[in-house]
Amino acid sequence: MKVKATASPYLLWMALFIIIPLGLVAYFSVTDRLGNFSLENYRASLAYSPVIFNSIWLAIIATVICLILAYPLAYNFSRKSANHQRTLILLIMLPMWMNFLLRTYAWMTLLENNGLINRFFGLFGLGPFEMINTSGAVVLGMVYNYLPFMILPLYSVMTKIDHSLIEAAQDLGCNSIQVLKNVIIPLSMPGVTTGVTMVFVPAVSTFVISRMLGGGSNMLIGDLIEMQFLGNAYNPNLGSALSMVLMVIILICMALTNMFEGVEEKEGMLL
Amino acid sequence: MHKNTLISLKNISVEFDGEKILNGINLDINDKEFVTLLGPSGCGKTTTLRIIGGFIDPDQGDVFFDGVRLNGVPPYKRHINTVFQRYALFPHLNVYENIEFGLKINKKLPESERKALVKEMLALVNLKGFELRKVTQLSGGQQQRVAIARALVNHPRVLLLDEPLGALDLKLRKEMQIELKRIQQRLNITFIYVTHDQEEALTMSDRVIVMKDGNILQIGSPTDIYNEPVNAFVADFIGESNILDGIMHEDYLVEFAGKKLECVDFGFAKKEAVDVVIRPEDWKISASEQGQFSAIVDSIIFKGVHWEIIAKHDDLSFMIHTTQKYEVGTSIGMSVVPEDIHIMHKMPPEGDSKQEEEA
Amino acid sequence: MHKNTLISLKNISVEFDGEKILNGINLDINDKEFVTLLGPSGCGKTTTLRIIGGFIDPDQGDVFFDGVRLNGVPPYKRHINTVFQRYALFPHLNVYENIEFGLKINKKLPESERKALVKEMLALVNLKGFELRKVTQLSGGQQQRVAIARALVNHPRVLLLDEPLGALDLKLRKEMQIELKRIQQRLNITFIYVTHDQEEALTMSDRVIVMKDGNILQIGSPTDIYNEPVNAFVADFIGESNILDGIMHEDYLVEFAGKKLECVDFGFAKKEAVDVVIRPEDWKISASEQGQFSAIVDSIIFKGVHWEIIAKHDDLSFMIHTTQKYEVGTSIGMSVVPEDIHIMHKMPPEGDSKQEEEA
Amino acid sequence: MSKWLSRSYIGLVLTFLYAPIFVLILYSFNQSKSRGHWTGFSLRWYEKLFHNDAILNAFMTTLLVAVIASVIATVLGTAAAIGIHNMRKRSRTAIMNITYLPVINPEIVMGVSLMLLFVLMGIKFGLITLILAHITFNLPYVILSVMPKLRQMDHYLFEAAMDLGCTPLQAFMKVTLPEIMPGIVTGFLMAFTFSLDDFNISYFVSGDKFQTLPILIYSMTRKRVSPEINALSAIIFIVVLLVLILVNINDVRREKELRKKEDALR
Amino acid sequence: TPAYAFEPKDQNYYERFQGKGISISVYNWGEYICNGGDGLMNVNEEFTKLTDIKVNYTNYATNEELYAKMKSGGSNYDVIFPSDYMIARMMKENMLAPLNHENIPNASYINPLFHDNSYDPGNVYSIPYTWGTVVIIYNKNKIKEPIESWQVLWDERYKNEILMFSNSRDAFGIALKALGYSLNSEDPKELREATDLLKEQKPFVQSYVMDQIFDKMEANEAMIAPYYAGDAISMMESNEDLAVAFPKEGTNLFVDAVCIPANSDNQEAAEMYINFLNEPKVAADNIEYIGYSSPNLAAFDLLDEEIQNNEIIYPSMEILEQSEQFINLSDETNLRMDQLWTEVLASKGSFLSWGFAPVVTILALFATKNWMKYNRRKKRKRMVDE
Ligand SMILES: Nc1ncnc2c1ncn2[C@@H]1O[C@H](COP(=O)(O)OP(=O)(O)OP(=O)(O)O)[C@@H](O)[C@H]1O
Ligand SMILES: Nc1ncnc2c1ncn2[C@@H]1O[C@H](COP(=O)(O)OP(=O)(O)OP(=O)(O)O)[C@@H](O)[C@H]1O
Ligand SMILES: [Mg+2]
Ligand SMILES: [Mg+2]
Repeated sequence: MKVKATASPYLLWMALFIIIPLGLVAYFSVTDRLGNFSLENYRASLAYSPVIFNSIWLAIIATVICLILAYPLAYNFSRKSANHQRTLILLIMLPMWMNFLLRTYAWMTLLENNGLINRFFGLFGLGPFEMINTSGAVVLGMVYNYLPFMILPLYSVMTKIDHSLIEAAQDLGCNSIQVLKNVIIPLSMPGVTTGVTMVFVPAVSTFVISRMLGGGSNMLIGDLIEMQFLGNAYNPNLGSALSMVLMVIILICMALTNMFEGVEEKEGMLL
Repeated sequence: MHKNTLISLKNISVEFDGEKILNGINLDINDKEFVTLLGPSGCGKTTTLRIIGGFIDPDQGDVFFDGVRLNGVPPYKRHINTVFQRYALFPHLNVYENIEFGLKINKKLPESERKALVKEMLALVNLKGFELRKVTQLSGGQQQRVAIARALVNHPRVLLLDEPLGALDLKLRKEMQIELKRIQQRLNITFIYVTHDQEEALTMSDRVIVMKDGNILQIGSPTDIYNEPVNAFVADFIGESNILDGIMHEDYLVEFAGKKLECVDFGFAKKEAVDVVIRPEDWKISASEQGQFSAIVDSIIFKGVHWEIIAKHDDLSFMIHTTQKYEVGTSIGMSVVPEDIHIMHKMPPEGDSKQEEEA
Repeated sequence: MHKNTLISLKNISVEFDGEKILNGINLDINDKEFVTLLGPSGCGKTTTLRIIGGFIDPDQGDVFFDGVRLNGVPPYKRHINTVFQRYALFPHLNVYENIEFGLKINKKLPESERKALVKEMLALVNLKGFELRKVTQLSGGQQQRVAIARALVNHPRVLLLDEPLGALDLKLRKEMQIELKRIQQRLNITFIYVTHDQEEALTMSDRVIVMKDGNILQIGSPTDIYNEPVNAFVADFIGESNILDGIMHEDYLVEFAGKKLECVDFGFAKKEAVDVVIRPEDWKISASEQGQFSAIVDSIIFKGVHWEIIAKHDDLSFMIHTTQKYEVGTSIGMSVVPEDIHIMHKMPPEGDSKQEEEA
Repeated sequence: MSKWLSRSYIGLVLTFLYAPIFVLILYSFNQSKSRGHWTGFSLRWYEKLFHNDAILNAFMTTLLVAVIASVIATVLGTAAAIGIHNMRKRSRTAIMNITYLPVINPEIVMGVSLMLLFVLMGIKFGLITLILAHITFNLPYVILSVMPKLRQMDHYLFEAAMDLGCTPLQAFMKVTLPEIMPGIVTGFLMAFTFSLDDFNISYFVSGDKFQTLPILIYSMTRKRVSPEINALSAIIFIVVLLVLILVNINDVRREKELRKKEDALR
Repeated sequence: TPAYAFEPKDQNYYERFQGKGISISVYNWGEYICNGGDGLMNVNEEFTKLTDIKVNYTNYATNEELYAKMKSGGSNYDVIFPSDYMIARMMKENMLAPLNHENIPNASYINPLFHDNSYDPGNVYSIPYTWGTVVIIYNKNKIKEPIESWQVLWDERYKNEILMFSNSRDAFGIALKALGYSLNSEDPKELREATDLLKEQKPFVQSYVMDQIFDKMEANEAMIAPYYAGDAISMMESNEDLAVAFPKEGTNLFVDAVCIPANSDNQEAAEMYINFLNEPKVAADNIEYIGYSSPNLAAFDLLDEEIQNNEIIYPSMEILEQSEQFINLSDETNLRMDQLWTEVLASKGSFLSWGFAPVVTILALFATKNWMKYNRRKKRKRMVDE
C-alpha cells in the first residue's frame, strides 16, 4: 500500500511558501525601486565584499569551534546509558527555550569589563580582560547560540555507530587515535555535515549577536541585509540582492563541505 | 602435540555485574589447530574469545601467547584477528577498502604490495569482481567472506571466529563450512571457532571444547566427544540421544528401563545412580518378542535418510532412527549391543552452586 | 482428498519490473493439510504466499478459497493469517498486546474473553509468564512463538508461515519443528509453510511443493519426493546426492562412470542422455576388488552419525556416507543395488525459456 | 581518570550553556531595573509581570502560535514524510533537497520573502500569517525527524497489521504511527522550540493585533529590556525544568514497576 | 493598587462608540506607554474601560521598522508614534491621514511652541507625544573638567570609555553638529567629512549601542555617551556619579508624535485615543513613566515641581533655540548615509585584510583536497577494474 498522496499538501505548501517567495526575492534583486530590470543591486553588493568576507570568516571560526567543542561531547553522550543520554540531550535543548536575545544580553553582563567574569578574576587580582565588543565576543555569541545545533546531529549519528565496529578496528591494529581517525570520524561525517550547516548558516546571517556583543563595530552581512529592509535607506531591492548573494555563498560552502562523501542522506541528522 | 602450545588460558575467571561468567577456565590451544568452542547460548563462548582477543581483561588468571603473558596487552598489539559475530564490516568503506584496512594501519607497505595482498585474499574467499561494492549491498554470505578476508589479510597467527555462520541459511552454511576448513588448511594457521551448532563443530574441528555455564565440560576430538561424552549433557548436546536413569549394579552390569543389561563400563560405585545414554541410531529393531525391550510405535517421521520413530515402552519414550518404515501402533522389539550403551555419572543438579551461595 | 480442496491457485502469473516471477502456477491445497513450499532463494515462494495472503494481486490467474474467487479481496477480509519471515512483531507492544492485537481489531469480544483466548495461546506456545515482556527483549525462538500465537489467536482457517525458523539456530529449529507440527495437529487447520531447508520440509509436511524459478517442479508426499524426484535438481535439492551423467542403453540398463549397470527404470529413449542420481548413503563399501567401482578415499569427515567420504574414481568424485572410518588414501570398492540407482531425464538447459523470449 | 575527565568536560560545556541563564534568573530578583548592577533582592518584577498585559499577551500569543504551528507542521510533515518515503528514489531526492532549503536559507531572507508573498496575496498580517510562516519553517524539521524512523521501520509491520484484520487506515493508526512516534515527538519538540524563539521571521509577518514575545523584547531595545521579561523567563525555565524532572522520575518509576510485575508473574 | 480615579472633562465624547465592538490597533515603541503600577494608570485599560474600544497594542524598536512595516502594507494600524523626520517622510509619501482636530479637543493643551515645527507645520498630521534632546551623559567622578562640546567624544583620553549611537541618523547628527553643520545636511562633502570624523572616532569608541547605554553607564562600564535626556535622568537615578551636559554646538531636539496612518479604518476612534492620550492626567502619567519631556502643558502642571524645574528634561529656551530637529532627507541622501555608515562600522581594518587570505586559503584547501580524493577514487576504480 504505497500512499504517495499524503505528501501532496506539503508539496503544495512548499511551492507556495518556499519556492514562490524565493522567486519573489530573486525578482526584487534584479529590479530597481521603480520595478525596472537592473543589475545595479548586484553591483552595489560588490561594494560590501569586505563585510561579506568578515561574516564568512567569523562564521567559519565559530563553526570550527563548535565542531571542536561538540565532537568529544557528542561522542561522550553517545556512549552513555540510554537514560543518561536522554537527560543530557534535554539539558542541551533546554537553553533554547529561553529567549535568544535575553541569553545574549546575559552574556554582556558576564563579559563586560566590570562584568561577572572579570569580577571573578578580579578576586585573584587578575584582569580585567577586555572581552566584550571584540570579534572574539561575536564568535563566542555564535558558538553559544548555535552549539546545540552541532551537538544534536553529531550525537544522533554517533549513537548509531555500532560498538563492534570500534572493536573490529582495534582488532585490525588501530590504537585509540587510529580508531578515531579511521572509523569514528568517517562514520560521523554525515552528522558533521549537518552540524556544520546548522551552525554555519545562522552564524553567517546573524545580526543580533554582532550588534550586541560586537559593540556594533563588527558588521556582518546579516546586519547589512537587515539595514536594507529595516534601516534608514529602506532598499528592499538591494536587500534582496544581498540575500541572494548570501544564499549563493551558503550553497557554495555547503557544496564544498558535502563533497566529503558525495551526496549524503541528510535526513534525521537533527536528533 | 603439547610442546606446540600457542595459547594458554590459566585459571581464567570473569565476572559481570557480580555474576560469574567464566569459572576458572584452563585451556591450551596448539599451533595450527582448528579448535571449536561449543556450548549453549550464554555459556561464555564469546567471553572466552574476547579474552583471547584482548577486549576483556580477566578478573583472575593469565593468558599466554607463545609463552608470553598477554594480560593487559591491547587488542591492536596482538597477532590475533577476529571475525565478529555480526561481521562488523565498516559501512563507510567498500569491499576493497575493508580488506585493506588492517594493512594500511599497521605496515608501511607500498600501495602495490597492499593491492597484491588484497587481491590474493579476494581470490581466496571467491570475491573477485566485488571490490567496489558497498558492503551493505552484499548478501550475508558475501559479507561473511569479506569479514574473513579482512581478518586474514593481516596474516594473524590466530584467527578467532565468533559464530561466523550463525546468520546464514542452511545451504550457505554448509558451503561456508567447507570453505572455512579449506582456508584454514591452506593458510596453516590456528582457528578458534565458536558455535552452538554441534554438527558444525564435529565437521570442522580438530578439537572441540564443550562449555556450559562458564565451565569447560570436555575437551577432545570430535569422535571422542561424540562417542565418549563425559556426561549426559554433552551427549545430548552433541547429538540426539536417549538419556535414561539407570543404576550401576556392578562393573559391566547396568539396570535401566526395568532390565539389567551387560555393558562395557566399569569403575562406578556400587548401586550408583547413573545416566544411560543410547544414540537413536544404535537401536536395532526386531520382531516384538526378540528384542531386549518391547515397545509400541507412537509416531514416525520421514527424515530423508532415515525414519525417526518415537516408541513407547511403559512410560518411557525412545527415539529410534531406522531406514525402514513402521506403521504407528506396531509392536516392535528393540535391542542395543553393550558397546553402544554409554554410562555416565550423574551431573551435579543444576543451580547447586547458586543455592550454596544464597545459603 | 481432492473433494476437500480449500485453496486453489489457477494459472497464476506475476511480474515485477517486467520480470516473470511466477509462471502460471497451478496448485490445490486441501483443508487441514500441512503443505510446504520448498525451493532455493528467489524462486517465488514468498510471492506465492503473498498472493494467497492477499498482499499481491496476480497479473493473471485466479485464487479460490473454499470455491469463492478471492482476487481483489484485501488481506483483512480473508480468513488467513501469516507468520512473517522476520516475525514483524509490533515493537511498541508487549507480548500480551501483540497477541491480543487481532482480537481487538476484529471482534467486539469482551475483555475477559479476549484475555482467556490470549492466555490459551500463551499456553499453547509455552510463553506463560512473558506477557509483559517487550518483544525486543525476547530471544529469536520466543519471538517466533509470539508471532505464531498472534496469528493463531484469530482462529484462521489457514496459517501461512514464511520461513518461520530461518533465523533460529539448529537446536531451537529442531524443537520448533516438532512444536509447530504439534500445534497444527492440535488445532486441525491448514498450514502453508515456506522453507528452503529440505530436511524441514520432509520432516513436517503432508505434501511438499518443490519450486524453481517461478515454476512448480514437483508436488508430492515427502517420501515421493525423496525417493522419486522428477529430475536431478529436485533430487539434489532434497538431499545430498551424487549426480552423474549417464546414457540409458535400453530399458533397465544404464551406463555411467564407465560401467553398464542394471537398474529398475524404463521408458527412456534409446541412448538417451540421462542424469543418474545416487544417494551417498546408498553406496556400499567393500574391498577394492569386490565393488562395482574402485576408488581412492580422498577425504573423510566425521559427521556424528556417520562419516562422509569423498572418494575419487578416475576424474569423478563420489560422496559416500558410512558408519565406518577409512583412512585417506585407502583403496575401496563401491557398489549400489539397482533399486538405488535413480534415472532422470535431463532438465532443459537453464535459461532456455528466457532465450526464447529474447529471440 | 578518563571518566573524571569526561565528566568535567561535560560539566564545563553545561556551565557554558547555563551560565547566562543563571545570570538572567539572578537579575530577575534584582531590585533595580539595571541588568549589570545588583542593588538588592526583590520580587517586584514578578509582581509587575502579572500586571503587564503587553508581556502576558505576547507570551500567550507566542505559546498559541508555537502550539498551533508545531501541531499543524507535525501533522502535515508526518503525512509528507510518509508520502515522500513511498516515492521513487529520484523524486524523493529532489523533494528532500527542496525540503532542505529552509534550513540553509538565512532566516531573515525567509522572513522577507514570506512578507513579500503575503503582501502579494493580500493577506493581512496577523495570527494567520504568523502561523503560516511558523509552519513553513517548522516543516523541514518535522520531516527530517520522521523520515529516518520510517526508513528504519520494518515495512512488513504494516502488512502484519492488515493480515490481522486492520484496514489500511487502522493499520496506519495502530502500527505505523506508534512506530514512528519517537520521530514525530522529536520533530514536534524541535518545531516548538524553534517557534518559541523565532524573531527574524515572525518580525516580518506579524501584524497590528498580535506580536510574539521575541518581538516585544526586541522592541524594548530603545528604552531597555524590562526585568519583567527576566522574571517570565525564570518562571518558564523553572516550569520546564520541573516538567522534565517529573517526566524522568516517572519513567524510571514505571520501568521499575514493570520489572517488579514481571518478576511476580514469573 | 486602587482603581484609578479619572474624571474626563467630556464624558459624553468618550461614550460615542460604546457597544459598537470597535477595536483600534496601536503601534508604539517598546516601553512607551504607562502600563500601571506604582500608583500610575494602565492607559490602554482605562481607555477601553472608558470608551468600550478595544486596543490592540504592539511594539516596534525603530522608526525605520515602523516605516518598513507600514510600507509592506500587511497591517492596518490606527495609531502610530513616529519621530519628527519619519513623520515628514511619511507625509511626503502620503502614508498619513490628516487629523480632524475637532475630534481632538485636548490638542489645545499642546505647547504652542510645538505647533510650528519643521516636520509638520501646524500639526496637520501629528500631535506631539513626547519630546527631548540628545545630551551628553558622563561620569563626573572620572571626567572632572566641564564638558562643553561634542568634541569630548573624540577625546583620546577617554579611549575605550566612549559609547556611541548605533543608529546612523543619530550618529551622523552628532558628527555634523560637531563639525558645525546642520544635522540635516544633504551636502555630500559635509557628509563625507562627517564620515571621516566618525572613522576618526572609532578607535576611541568602546561600542556602538542603543539601550545597552543604560547598563553600561549605570555600572560604570563607560565614562561618556550621548543619549536621550529623559533616559539620562533615569540613569542618573541609578548612579549618582552621572551628570549631563549640553554641548555648545547645539543638539538634536526630537519629537515623537502620534499619527494616524492613511489606511486606518477607524480614524475617529483613533482620534479619540489621541485625545485620551492628551487628557492631562493621562499625559502626566505617561510622561512620568517614559521619563521624557511632555509637550502637554496641562500635564506639565500636574508633574512634581522637582521635574518641572529639571533643566535636563525641560531645558532653557536658550538651549532649545540652539537645537535643531531632524527633517526628512532625500532617498539619495538616506542611501548615501547608509553606505557611509557601513563604511564607518566596517572599517575596523586589520581583521578584514588578514581575514581575507585565510578564508580563501581554507576554501581552496577544502576544494583541492576533495578534488584529489575524488580523483584518487576514480584512479582506484580504474586500477581495480583492470
Ligand atoms: N558486557 C556484559 N555485561 C554484562 N553481562 C554480560 C556482558 N557480556 C556478556 N554478558 C553475560 O555473560 C554471559 C555469557 O555471555 P557470552 O556472550 O560469552 O555467551 P555466548 O556463549 O557467546 O552466548 P551466545 O551463543 O548467545 O553468543 C551471558 O549471560 C551474558 O548475558
Ligand atoms: N516488490 C518486488 N519488486 C521487485 N522484485 C521483487 C519484489 N518482490 C520480490 N521480487 C523478486 O521476485 C523474486 C522472487 O521473490 P520471492 O521473495 O518470492 O522469493 P523467495 O522464494 O521467497 O526467496 P527467499 O527464500 O530468498 O525468501 C526475486 O527474484 C525477487 O528479487
Ligand atoms: Mg556469543
Ligand atoms: Mg521469501
